[in-house]
Amino acid sequence: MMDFLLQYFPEQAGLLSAEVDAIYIFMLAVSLFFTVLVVALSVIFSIQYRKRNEKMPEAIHGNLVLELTWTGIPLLLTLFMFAWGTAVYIKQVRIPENAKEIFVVGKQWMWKIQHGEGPREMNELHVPINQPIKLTMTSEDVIHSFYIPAMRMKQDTVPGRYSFMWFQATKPGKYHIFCAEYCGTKHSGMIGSLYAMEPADYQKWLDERIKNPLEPVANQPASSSSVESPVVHGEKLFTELKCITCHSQTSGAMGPDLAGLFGRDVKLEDGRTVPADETYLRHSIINPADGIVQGYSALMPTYKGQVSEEQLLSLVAYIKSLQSKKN
Amino acid sequence: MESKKNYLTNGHTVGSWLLTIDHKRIGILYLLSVTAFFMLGGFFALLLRLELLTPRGDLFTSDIYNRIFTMHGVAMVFFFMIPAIPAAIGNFVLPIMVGAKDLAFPRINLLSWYLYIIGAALAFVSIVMGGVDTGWTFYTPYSSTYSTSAVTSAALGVFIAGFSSILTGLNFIVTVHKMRAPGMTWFRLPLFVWAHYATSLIMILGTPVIAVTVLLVFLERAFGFGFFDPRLGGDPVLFQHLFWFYSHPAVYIMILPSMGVISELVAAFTKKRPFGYEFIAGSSLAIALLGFFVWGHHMFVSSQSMYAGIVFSIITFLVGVPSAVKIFNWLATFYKGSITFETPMIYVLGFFGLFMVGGLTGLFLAIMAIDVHVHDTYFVVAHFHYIMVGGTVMGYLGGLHYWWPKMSGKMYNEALGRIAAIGIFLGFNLTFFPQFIAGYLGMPRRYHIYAEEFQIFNILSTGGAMVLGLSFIIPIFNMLWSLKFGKDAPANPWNAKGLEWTIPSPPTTHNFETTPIVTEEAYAYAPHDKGGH
Amino acid sequence: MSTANTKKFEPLQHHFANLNQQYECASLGMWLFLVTEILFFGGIFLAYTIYREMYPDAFAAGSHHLSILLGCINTAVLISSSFTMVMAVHTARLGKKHATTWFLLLTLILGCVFLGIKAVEYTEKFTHHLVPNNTFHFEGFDGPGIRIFYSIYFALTGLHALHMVIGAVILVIIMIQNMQGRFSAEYNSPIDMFGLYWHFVDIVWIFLFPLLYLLGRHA
Amino acid sequence: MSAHSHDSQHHGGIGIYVIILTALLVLTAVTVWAAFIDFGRFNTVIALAIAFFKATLVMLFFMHLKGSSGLLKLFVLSAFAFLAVLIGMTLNDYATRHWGSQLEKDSWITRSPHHYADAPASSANAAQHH
Repeated sequence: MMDFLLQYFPEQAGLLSAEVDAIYIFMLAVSLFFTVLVVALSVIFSIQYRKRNEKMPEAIHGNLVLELTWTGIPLLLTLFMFAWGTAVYIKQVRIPENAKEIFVVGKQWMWKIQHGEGPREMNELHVPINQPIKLTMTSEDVIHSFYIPAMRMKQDTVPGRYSFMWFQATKPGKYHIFCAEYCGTKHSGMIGSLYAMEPADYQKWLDERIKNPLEPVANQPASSSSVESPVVHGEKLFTELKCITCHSQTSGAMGPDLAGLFGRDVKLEDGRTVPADETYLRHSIINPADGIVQGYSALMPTYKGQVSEEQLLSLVAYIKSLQSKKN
Repeated sequence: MESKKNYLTNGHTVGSWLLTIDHKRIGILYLLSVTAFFMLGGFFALLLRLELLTPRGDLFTSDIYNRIFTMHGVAMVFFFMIPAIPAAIGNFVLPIMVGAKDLAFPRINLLSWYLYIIGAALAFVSIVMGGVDTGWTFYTPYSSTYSTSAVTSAALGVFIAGFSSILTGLNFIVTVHKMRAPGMTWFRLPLFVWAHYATSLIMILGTPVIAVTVLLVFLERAFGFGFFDPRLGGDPVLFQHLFWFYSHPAVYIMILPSMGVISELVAAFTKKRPFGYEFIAGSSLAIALLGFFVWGHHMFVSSQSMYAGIVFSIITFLVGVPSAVKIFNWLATFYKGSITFETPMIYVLGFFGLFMVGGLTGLFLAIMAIDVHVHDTYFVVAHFHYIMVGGTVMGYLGGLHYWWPKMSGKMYNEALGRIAAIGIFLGFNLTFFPQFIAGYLGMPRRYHIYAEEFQIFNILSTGGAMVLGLSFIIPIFNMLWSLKFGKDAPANPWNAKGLEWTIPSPPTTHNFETTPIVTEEAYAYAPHDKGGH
Repeated sequence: MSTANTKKFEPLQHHFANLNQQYECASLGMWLFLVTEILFFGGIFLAYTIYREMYPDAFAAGSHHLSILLGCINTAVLISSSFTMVMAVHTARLGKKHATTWFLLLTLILGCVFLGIKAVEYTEKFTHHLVPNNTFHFEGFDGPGIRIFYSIYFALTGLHALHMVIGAVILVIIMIQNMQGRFSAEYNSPIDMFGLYWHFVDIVWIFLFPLLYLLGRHA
Repeated sequence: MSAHSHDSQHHGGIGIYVIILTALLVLTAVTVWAAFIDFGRFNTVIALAIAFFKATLVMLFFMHLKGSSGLLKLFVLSAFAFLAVLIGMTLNDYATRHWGSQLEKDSWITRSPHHYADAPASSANAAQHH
C-alpha cells in the first residue's frame, strides 16, 4: 500500500521530506474518512427518507449535544493538525548553525548561484548529501520563489532583502528546481536541477570547477571572472570602493568598526536598536542614511546602482567574515 | 390574478429595463451580465486546458498564455464569483423573503449595477489592449513596475467593480435591519438571508481595502509613487498583506451565499426545518468575522515571519470548524425527512461531495509544513476550484433552478436539469482531482511549459474540462428553452415555505398586495407546528 | 411648499412605511458608507504605520518640510466648518430655511478656504520638485524613505482633498434644493446625511494633521 | 419633530455645539504644543490619543451618535476594530521578522534540535570557510 502511494509523491530526497509526507498521509486518511462519512450518510438518508407520501415530516429543531460533539471533535482534530504541522514547520524554518552557505540570486527567468568556495552556476546547484545547506537568496527584479519539490521546501526571493532557506539532501540524484512565484513571461522557463552528490564526488566536482571555471557569465563585470570566493572578492571590492578609508578599524575612523558587527544588535542614531543581520548590512550599503549608527554623522554616500546583487553578496560575506578573523 | 401586470410585463421599453429601480429587474440585469462573464471566463479556461495538454507550449506563446490565465482569473473572481449569487439571485429574492416591497435604496441598487458594468467595460478595454499578464493577484513589483500589459485599466476596472459590491452589501444590511415585515423576527428569517447578511458584512468591511490597494498600485504605476517598489524603498510584502486582507474574506463572499442557497434547498426538498437553525445562522456570522484574521496563510513562504505564520495558521483552523458544523447540520436535516430529487437537490448532493473535498484540502494548506511544499502548485489550484466551482457554482446553479419558476414564471425541463447537474459533477471531478496529485508532485501553477512527468494528469484534466464545459452550456439552454416552451409555473411549484412562495410567479412589481404579517416560525413544514418562537 | 416648476416633491418614497423608517434607513446606510470610508483610508494609514517604523528619520525630515502654520489653520478651518455644518442641520430640523441656507453657505466658504490653502501647499511642493515621481528631489536627506513619505503624504491628502471637492459639489446641490424649499422640519434627511459625510471628512483630517505635520518636531 | 424620534431628547440647542467647537480647537492647540516637547516614543501615543478623543467628540455630538441606536455605535466600533486587526496583525508580522535573525541564538524555541547533532560534522573543507 505504501509504495503504491509513494509513486504519487515526489522523491523523498530531503531530511524533512518524510516528515512532511507523514503529515500528508495522515491528512489524506482524515479527509477520506470524513468525505466517505458525509457522502455515505447523505446517500443512506436520501434512500431511507425519500418521499413516500404527502405526510409532512416531524420538525426536529436541534440537539445541543450533537452540535457540541461535531464542533468539539473537528476543533480537537484541527488543533492536533496545527501542533504537528507547526512542529515540522519550525524544523523547516530553523537553520542549523553548521549549514554550508550558498548564495542564490533570482533574476528574471534564471537562477544565478554561487558557492561559498567561489564557483558560480546558472540554473544548477551541486550539493553534498547528508549536510545542511543554507541558501541566502535575493532577487534582482521581481519576486521569485526557489522551490525544490524533492526537498519539500520553497522560499520566496524578495527583491530588496535577503530570505533564507535550508535543506539537507539524503539521497544522491538529480532533482527539479522550479520558480514557484509568478514572475513574468518565461516564469515557466525559470527552472533548473539540483545535483545531490556523495561528499567525495562533490569535492571532486568543486576542485575541478575551481581549477578551470566556466567562462564568465555574460553580464558579469570582468573583475569577477576569476573564481574567487565571495569573501575574497568582497575584500577586493571593500578596498576598490574605498570603504576601507572610513571603516579602517583604527580609532577615530569616520565609519563604525565592522569587525564582529554581524549578529550583534546595533544602536542607531534615531534611538532604534536593530539586529545587524544580512538585510541590515545590505541596506546600510545601499541606503546608509536610514541606519546611521549612534555617535556617527551621516557622511556615507549611497552605493545604490554602483554595486550589483552579486557584489553586494560578496561585500556582506566579507563583512560577516571579519567577525571570524577577529576572535 | 394573471391579468395584473407582473414585473416582467410592467414596461417593455429599453428604458424601463435600463433605468429600472425594481430589485427584481436589477436582479435579472445582473443575471445576464454575470452569465456573460461566466462564459467569457469559461472560454479562457478551455483555452488554458487545451494549451496544457502538452508539456511544450505549442498552442500559444508564453506571453499570451500568461494573459489568458490572468483574464480567466479576473473575469471569474471579480466579475462572476463575487456578484453572482448576492447580486443576481440575492437582489431578486432577498427583499421578498424579508417581506419588503423593495431594497432600502433602489436607486443605489441600480447605481451598483452600472458601476459593475463600467468596471466590466474597463476590464474589457484591458482585454482589447492585449490583456493583463500579472495574474489576478496583481503582485507587485511585477504589476506596478515590470509588467508592460494593460494593468492600469484592469486595476481601475477592479477598483470600480469593488464599489458595486460595497453598495450591494450596504443595501442588504439596511434592508435586513430596517425593512422586515411585521412579525419577521431575526430567528424567523430564512437562512438564505442570514448568509447574505454575513456576506454583506464582509463586503462592507473588506472591499474598501482592495479598492485602496488597487488605487496605490495605480498611483505607483502611473506617477511613480514608491509604495511597493523595492528600488524606491517600498516593501512588496506589504502589498500582499493589503491584498489578502480583502481577498481571503472575498472567498467567503463567494461561498457564504452558496451556503445560504444550500440551506434553502435542503429545507425545501426534505420538507423539514433545517436541523440546528441557530447554529447554521451563527456559523455564517462566525465564518464572516473570523475570515478577517486568517489572510496570512497565503503568505507562509513569502518571507513573512515565522511567528506571524503560526498565528495565522491556528486561526485558519478555527475558521474551518463552522463550515464543518454547517455540513453536519445539513446532513442531520436529511434525517427523517421526506426527500424529493428535483434538479436543485442533485446540485445539493453534488455540493456535499465537492465542498467536503474542498474544505478538507483547505486544512492541508493551513498546515504550514505542507503549505511550504504545495504553495503555488496545482494542489492549491485544485483546492480553490473545489470550493469555487464545487461550492459556489453548484450552489448558484441549484439556486437558479430553484427560483427560476419565480423569476420567469416558467418551469425548466427537469430531465435536462438533472443531466446537466450530473454532467457537471463528473466533469468537474475528472478535471480537478488529477490536479491534486500533480500539485503534490510539485507541478507549479501558472506554468505554460511543464515537466513531462505531469502530462498524464493534465491530459485527464483537459478531458474533464471538455465535459465540464459542455455540461455548463446545458443549463443556459434549459433556461432559454423554458422561456418559450416551459409550462407556466404555479406560485409554489416546490410546495416550499417562505414568503417568496406566497406571491404569484412572476411576482408583481410591488411584490405584496398588502404587507405580509409573519406568524409562524421559519420552515414550518411540520403540520402542528403553528406556534413559532 | 411653493415649488413652482418641479412637480410637487413627495419626500416619502413608495417602499417605505413612514418617514421615520426612511430616515432610519438613510442614517444606517450613511453610517455603513462611512464604515467603508474608514477602512478605505485605513489601508493607507497601514502603509504610513509600516513605513514610519522602517524610515523614522526620513519621515521626520519630510514632516519638517511641511509648514505647521498652514496645517494648523487648515485644521481650525475644517473644525469650524464642521461646526457650521452641525448648526445648519440644527436649524434645518427647526425648519428655519434661511438660517440653514446661511450656515450651509458658511460651510461651503470654509471648505473652499481649506481647499485654497491645500492648493497653496501643493503648488509649493510642485515647484520644489517634491512630487514623488521621477523628478523628485529633496535636499538634506538622501534615503529612499523621504520619497515614500511624500508618496503617502500626497496619497492621503490627495484623497482627502478629493473627498472635500465631492463634498463641496454636493453641498452646492443641497443648498439650491434648500432654497427651493424642498426641506422642512419633517423632511431634512439629505442635509443630515451630508452633515455626517462632512464630519467624517473632518475626522480624517483630525488624524492626518498630527500624523503628517507634527512628526519629530521635538528633535 | 416627531419624525426623528431618536434625537428629540438632546435638543440642547446651540450651547453643546459651541462647547464642542471650543474643545476641538483647544485640543488642536494641545496637540501642536505636545508635538514640540520630547516625550520619546510617547509623542505618537499622545498625538493619537488626542486625535481619537477629538474624533469621538465629533462623532458623539456633531454626528449625533450619542442619542442614536446601539446598532450605529456597533458598526462604527467594528470599523475601527477591523482596521485595528489589519494594522495589528500586519505589525505582528513586521515586528517579529527580526526575531528570525536571532534564530541562531539558543532560546527555548530555537534550541538546536538534537537530531542534527548526529549529522556528520560538516566535511573538512566546508568547515574552514566559516
